[in-house]
Amino acid sequence: MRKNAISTRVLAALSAGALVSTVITVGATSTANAATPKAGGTLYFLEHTPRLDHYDPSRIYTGRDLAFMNSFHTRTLVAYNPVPGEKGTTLVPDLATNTGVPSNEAKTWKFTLRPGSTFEDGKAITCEDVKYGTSRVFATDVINDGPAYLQSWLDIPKNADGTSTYTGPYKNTPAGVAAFNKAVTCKGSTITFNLNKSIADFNYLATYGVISPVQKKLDTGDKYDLNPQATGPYKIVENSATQLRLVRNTKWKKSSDPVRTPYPDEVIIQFGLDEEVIDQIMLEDTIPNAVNFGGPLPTNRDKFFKDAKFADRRMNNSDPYARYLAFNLVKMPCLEIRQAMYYARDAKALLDYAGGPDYAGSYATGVISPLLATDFEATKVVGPSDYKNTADVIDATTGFKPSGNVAKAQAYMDAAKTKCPADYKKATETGIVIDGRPSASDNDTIPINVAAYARVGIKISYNLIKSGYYPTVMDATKQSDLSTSGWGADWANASTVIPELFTTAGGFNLSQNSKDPAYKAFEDKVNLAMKTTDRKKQAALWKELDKEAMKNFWVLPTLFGKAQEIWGSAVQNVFFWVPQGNLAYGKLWINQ
Amino acid sequence: MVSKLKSANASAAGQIISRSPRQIAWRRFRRNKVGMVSAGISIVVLMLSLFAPVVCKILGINPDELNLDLIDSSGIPTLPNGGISREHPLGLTPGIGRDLLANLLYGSRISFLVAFLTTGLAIFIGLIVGIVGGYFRGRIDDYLGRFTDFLLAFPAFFMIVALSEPMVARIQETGIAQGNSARVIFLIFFLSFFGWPGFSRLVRSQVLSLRERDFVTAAQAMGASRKRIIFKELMPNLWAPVIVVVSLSLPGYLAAEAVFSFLGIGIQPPATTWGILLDNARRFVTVYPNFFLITAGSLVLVVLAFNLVGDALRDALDPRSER
Amino acid sequence: MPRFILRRAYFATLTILLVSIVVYGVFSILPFDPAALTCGQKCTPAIVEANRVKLGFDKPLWQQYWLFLSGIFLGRTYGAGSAEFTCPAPSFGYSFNENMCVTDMLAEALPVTINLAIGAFVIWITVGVGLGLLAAKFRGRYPDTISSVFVLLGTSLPTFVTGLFFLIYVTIKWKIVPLSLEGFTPITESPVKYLQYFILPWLTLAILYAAFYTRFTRATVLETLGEDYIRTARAKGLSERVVLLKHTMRAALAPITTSAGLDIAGLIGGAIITESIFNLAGLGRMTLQAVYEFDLSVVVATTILAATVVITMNLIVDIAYGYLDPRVRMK
Amino acid sequence: MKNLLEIKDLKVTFPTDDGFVQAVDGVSISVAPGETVAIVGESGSGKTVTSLSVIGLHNRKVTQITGSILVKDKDESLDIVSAPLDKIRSYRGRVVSMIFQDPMSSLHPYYKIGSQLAEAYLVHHPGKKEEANKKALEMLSLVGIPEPQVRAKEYPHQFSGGMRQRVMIAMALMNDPAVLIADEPTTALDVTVQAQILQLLKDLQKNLNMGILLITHDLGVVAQVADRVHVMYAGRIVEQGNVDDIFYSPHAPYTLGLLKSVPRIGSRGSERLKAIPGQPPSLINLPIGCAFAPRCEYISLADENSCENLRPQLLGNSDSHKSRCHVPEEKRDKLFTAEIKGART
Repeated sequence: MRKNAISTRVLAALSAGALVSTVITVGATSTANAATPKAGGTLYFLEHTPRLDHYDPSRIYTGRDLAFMNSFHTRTLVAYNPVPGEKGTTLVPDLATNTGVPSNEAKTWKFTLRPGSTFEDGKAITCEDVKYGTSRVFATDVINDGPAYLQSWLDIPKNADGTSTYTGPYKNTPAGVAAFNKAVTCKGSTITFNLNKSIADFNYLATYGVISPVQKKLDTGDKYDLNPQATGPYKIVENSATQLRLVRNTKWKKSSDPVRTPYPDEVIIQFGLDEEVIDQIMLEDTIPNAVNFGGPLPTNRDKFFKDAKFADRRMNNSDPYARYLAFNLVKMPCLEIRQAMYYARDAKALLDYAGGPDYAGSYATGVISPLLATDFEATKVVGPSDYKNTADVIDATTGFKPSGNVAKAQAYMDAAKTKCPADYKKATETGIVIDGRPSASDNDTIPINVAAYARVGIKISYNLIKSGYYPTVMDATKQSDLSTSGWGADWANASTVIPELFTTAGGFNLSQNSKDPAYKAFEDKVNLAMKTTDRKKQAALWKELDKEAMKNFWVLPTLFGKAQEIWGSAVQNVFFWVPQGNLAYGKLWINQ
Repeated sequence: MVSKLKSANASAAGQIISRSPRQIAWRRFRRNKVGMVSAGISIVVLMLSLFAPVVCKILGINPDELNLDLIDSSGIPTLPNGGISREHPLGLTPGIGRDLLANLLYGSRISFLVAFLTTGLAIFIGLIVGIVGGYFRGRIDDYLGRFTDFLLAFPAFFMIVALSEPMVARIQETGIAQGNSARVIFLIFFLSFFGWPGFSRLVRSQVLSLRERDFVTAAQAMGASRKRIIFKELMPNLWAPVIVVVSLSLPGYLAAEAVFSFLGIGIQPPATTWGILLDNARRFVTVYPNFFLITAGSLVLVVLAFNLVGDALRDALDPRSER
Repeated sequence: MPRFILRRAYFATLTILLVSIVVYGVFSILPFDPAALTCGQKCTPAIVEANRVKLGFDKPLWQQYWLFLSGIFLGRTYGAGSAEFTCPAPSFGYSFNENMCVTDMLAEALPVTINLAIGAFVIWITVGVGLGLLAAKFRGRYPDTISSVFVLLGTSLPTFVTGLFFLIYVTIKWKIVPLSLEGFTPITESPVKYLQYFILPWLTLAILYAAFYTRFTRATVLETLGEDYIRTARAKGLSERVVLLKHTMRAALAPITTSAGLDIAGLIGGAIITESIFNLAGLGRMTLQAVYEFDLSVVVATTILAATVVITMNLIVDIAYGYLDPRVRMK
Repeated sequence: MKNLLEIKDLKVTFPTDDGFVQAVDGVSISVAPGETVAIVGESGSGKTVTSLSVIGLHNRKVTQITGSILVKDKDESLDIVSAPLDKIRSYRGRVVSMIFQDPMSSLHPYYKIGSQLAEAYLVHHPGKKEEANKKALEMLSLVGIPEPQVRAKEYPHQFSGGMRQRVMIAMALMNDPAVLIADEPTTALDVTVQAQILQLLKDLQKNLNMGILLITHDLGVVAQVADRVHVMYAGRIVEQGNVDDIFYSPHAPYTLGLLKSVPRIGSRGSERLKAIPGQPPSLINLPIGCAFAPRCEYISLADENSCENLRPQLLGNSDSHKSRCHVPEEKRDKLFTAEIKGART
């Protein structure tokens, strides 16, 4: 899954989250009513940001964008079943006729393509197209931002610096091409992926566009992002600064696609609207056939959720993200200070500010979200022992108190004073710097934190980074003492969480924990878990690792979040698509 | 009318009343009721801002105190009228419940600081360049004129928006200042950098016409030094136009600070400025219009007052523009 | 006259060139590494390096500038191998955030901004000059008072306040002007949609500028009314209407035109707030977005474009002034 | 009514920051056909205000004006003081024309000379465009502008100062007015050009039998063209008479002072010009007595304290020659005439 792109409003869902869980629909209302779906009409999505990050299937990585594009435009080898509830987490064949056949201890995966599927220009989709699509992500200078699993898993030799010897279809060496041709092979309509290790859940990656067909002769590299060839029921006819307009792809045939049921005639995302304006449109139902793509503003939540009028037009879900602040261990080596910072924090004030348990979620107990039901267990190291408990009392096991366990924090500070005086001095005199993104709603939390930490004599200040937040904080030299962050699983396995966040091989290690005394043992255990094919045993290991990371305070866990959805009165059949962590957009229809 | 005329005639018979231009201007200004009221408001606001800590102490309000218990889950103060009460004369800010009046007072300090320093710096550079160009003329004036024209060709607002992030980072990197100090420096520096050419044009044209006036010619004929001519003859005669421009550009810079904060490229929280408050207010405009009205109203009031003072000063100092 | 124009045009071109050098230079010495900023998830030094080559930042600064400049006339090729593509002349660069040639982005944004600027201009010049004239004619009486209230409010209300008010109340709450969701529609296609799209942004801008022009016109007209030749006109027995609308306006036309020209030019790049609030896909919004995302090529291109428009407008205004003022014309 | 213009007891008052200014106080002047009447005085003496009132161009909003200004147009006559503005307008440029001090700024810089002239005709003869253009060319050549066809298409800035004043005169005469008010018509011009313009005015007057009201501070000009002279000081006429009376036997100390302060060609090098001591008074708080008293050298000749306390009346032995002074006329006559002679020899 992906970093949490914090837009000015909710944490915009970044990433596909595959989350197997039953916890999801906390108070969610669904209008999965019995009425027969009607075709026709225009479905609007009202959005604040100026565009989606990417449209190129090889480059999409954020949950909402994936859910959207995969619902309408881009077909992948396998897909999540777009039905409500837990059933939605099951993989179903999409472009392939099966959900992948592993062999050789899951080091080899085979998919057979379904006949009759075409691109929007009518060309039949062949195995070579999928292979070509797969090759593109290796051209990291052109095709960036997508999930990087293929580069590390496909059986292609690596350079000394860890990059692949194959550099994609645009510019390459014969040796690299040969290696890629060996790793991905086509035989008739069957495509075979040869991996360098056992990946039991490789087929989950096949729900991503990184394994999807692209026609070589139509590949315009960077520019392909603007108008990629549709394989689903809709194609892009306009992609401008104000809207993305999708109309029916006449070459798409229902018979070749068991997953999608295209109801509206057109689908339009309207970009760049003021958030307040979007909410007002929703409140007034000005455009009944519109969905608020980003969710309501915090200020307007009560208007939607405390008014029975909106009962059929709202949804309040747990979102797939665990939010945390990553300690930069290079700059914050003193465990006691990190502990003090955890306990001194006024989590209650922050949660209340964010909307309280009703809207904002519950106190995090680790980095594995409860939505990852298989791998989740309250760590009982941090947070409440029962993760749903939001009462402001001291937890007997962990010592956590939502409004801050000042005494405990002070004790840690006192310990730090003697144990690591330099760090103590820094915390109390120079001040600790926290990386964050400037956003209207988050700005207000700064005074809350400043006040909370002052209770134990810790001084904090903020380094607000407007552009290029993640690239900046991922650069160890530019990262401050703490970095605000969030993470959700890429699919229903903590293998896309723990290794990503806490090992040097991971793509999102903001903790810089490789020098920590506890690191070596931790890494060994991660490697063991990765090899473990018994899902139950593996889950037990992930739970332990989550606990261990918390014990070491490599991060300061904050929230398991919630998200709200709002839509117009004519939008029907709205339900939460569990694995994508968003609505099943493709199932919406307009009641005209 | 007639009787008034008579009495005027009867009194002070035969005395020639002579007044210095300054006195005349002051008389004219004093008679402008709107100008006087505005000047009063401006001075009061400036004083309140300058002595914000004292004022807050007297009123018993604290800009940093959070009243999270008075805020509901949507961020709106739970008390009626946004919490306006004796403890909080203008109510609370939404979100975290800080005292609005205290925040307006403290926030105005940065806003005024930016506005005043920018105006001061821009005037300073404008005066130097304008006087040098207007007084020495010739090639120097040519070059300076070209340079001012060149700067005026830049889309200033655009450039400041575009340069904000990278330049602030640059300032921080050089270690001159960190955080908001760096942002304040950036704003003041760049606003005045793009602001002085306007002033310099005005000063230059004034100097050019003053130069030809008899008293300057006379001073030159008497062999007065350049320094003397510039400081004793030219400068005193520049103050009138300068004061007018200053009073009219101050509110402009005050509003500019708000605009940049509104766009998210100005001062950053937890500091408070009027721009930050307004940006905040914008988010709550439909649910908590009080906050928006009070904050926007304060900005409009101050800008209005400053503008009116500027207008009144111009009318008082420029006899041609009688009202 | 033609010599004068040529000379001015020559200097204008020179200034534009200089502006482009300065803008390019300023944005290129910044402490950010655009190559790193556009780097994806697994950001290795190799990828940063590849990005650098892709963006052209591996070359010395003067060479980058030269490539930029020559791109305007010759077009420019990006990428390598089979992913190579060309932004045809005039190329102002390529945005790797938007995956578009900057020229195409400009071509999309400019019509919106120009329509915004011109529509607002028509309103503000009509209202501003009209009110200014009224105020001058009825100086000290109630039309003057009303207009000065308008001037004060107009100049003191920030655009984001008026803009938000219009959007939230006029469109959404009161539904007076329907919300325009379809984006920019040329007037030739649908005048109604065109109006729906632009009317409130126009008003937002026009209120501010009309206030300035009311004040400006009033001052200019009053100043002109004090001129000797106006006395002459009256001495001829001309009616006040002719004196005001013919003799006075003719003289006030030159400064108003000058100022209007420069203000329109300023709007081409400066309507950032209005465009942001009303979600108009114009140049200002595009630039602000590019600033947020640090899309250097877009920022550089729009800044230079905005400067070019200002400089060109200056030139046009100078020439127009020559036609408006016979005293200048003859020189 | 024999006279073309009769100003009777004109009083003009307007407010300033410091109080009301009595700019003109009880002025009576008449102009007959073919006659040139001059008003002489320092700046601020009220002569320009008087002349502007005649054409109704004083600031109507703030000025209070009493008395009467009768202007004769063929059979009817109009009181400018009380007439409605529309009516006054129909007289402007047709019955009463005016030329101003500064020809540089008195012509509209943006319109062609020809059209500015034609406009003056068209105002009073609507629709007669061709006639207007013809008349414009005619008048241009009448005032001595060479190649009128060419010059009519030019702009004011292409003309020299003298030429512009000729244009102004031409414009003023477009409708053959009965009275021409010339407000310092030559002040802004070179001496040689000045002479030409004055000659032109004289010639035109002869041809058209106009009455001219000449406003000037320049006694030389007065001597050259005026038939009768009114000397103004502090808003009042202090002396009036034939040009000879004024120049050779001035009766008011102020007139004498003026005359003595004018340099003469041929005067001896050792002779010093005698400026009038002191400053003109502020018009806001005029002395109760003689306005000139503070500067007057001859107070001692008058009755004790009368100059300070009593306002002198405009009196004279003859109807044509009157003056305001408390010093008995006999005393003045001799003394002043002698002084004038002394100053001139």
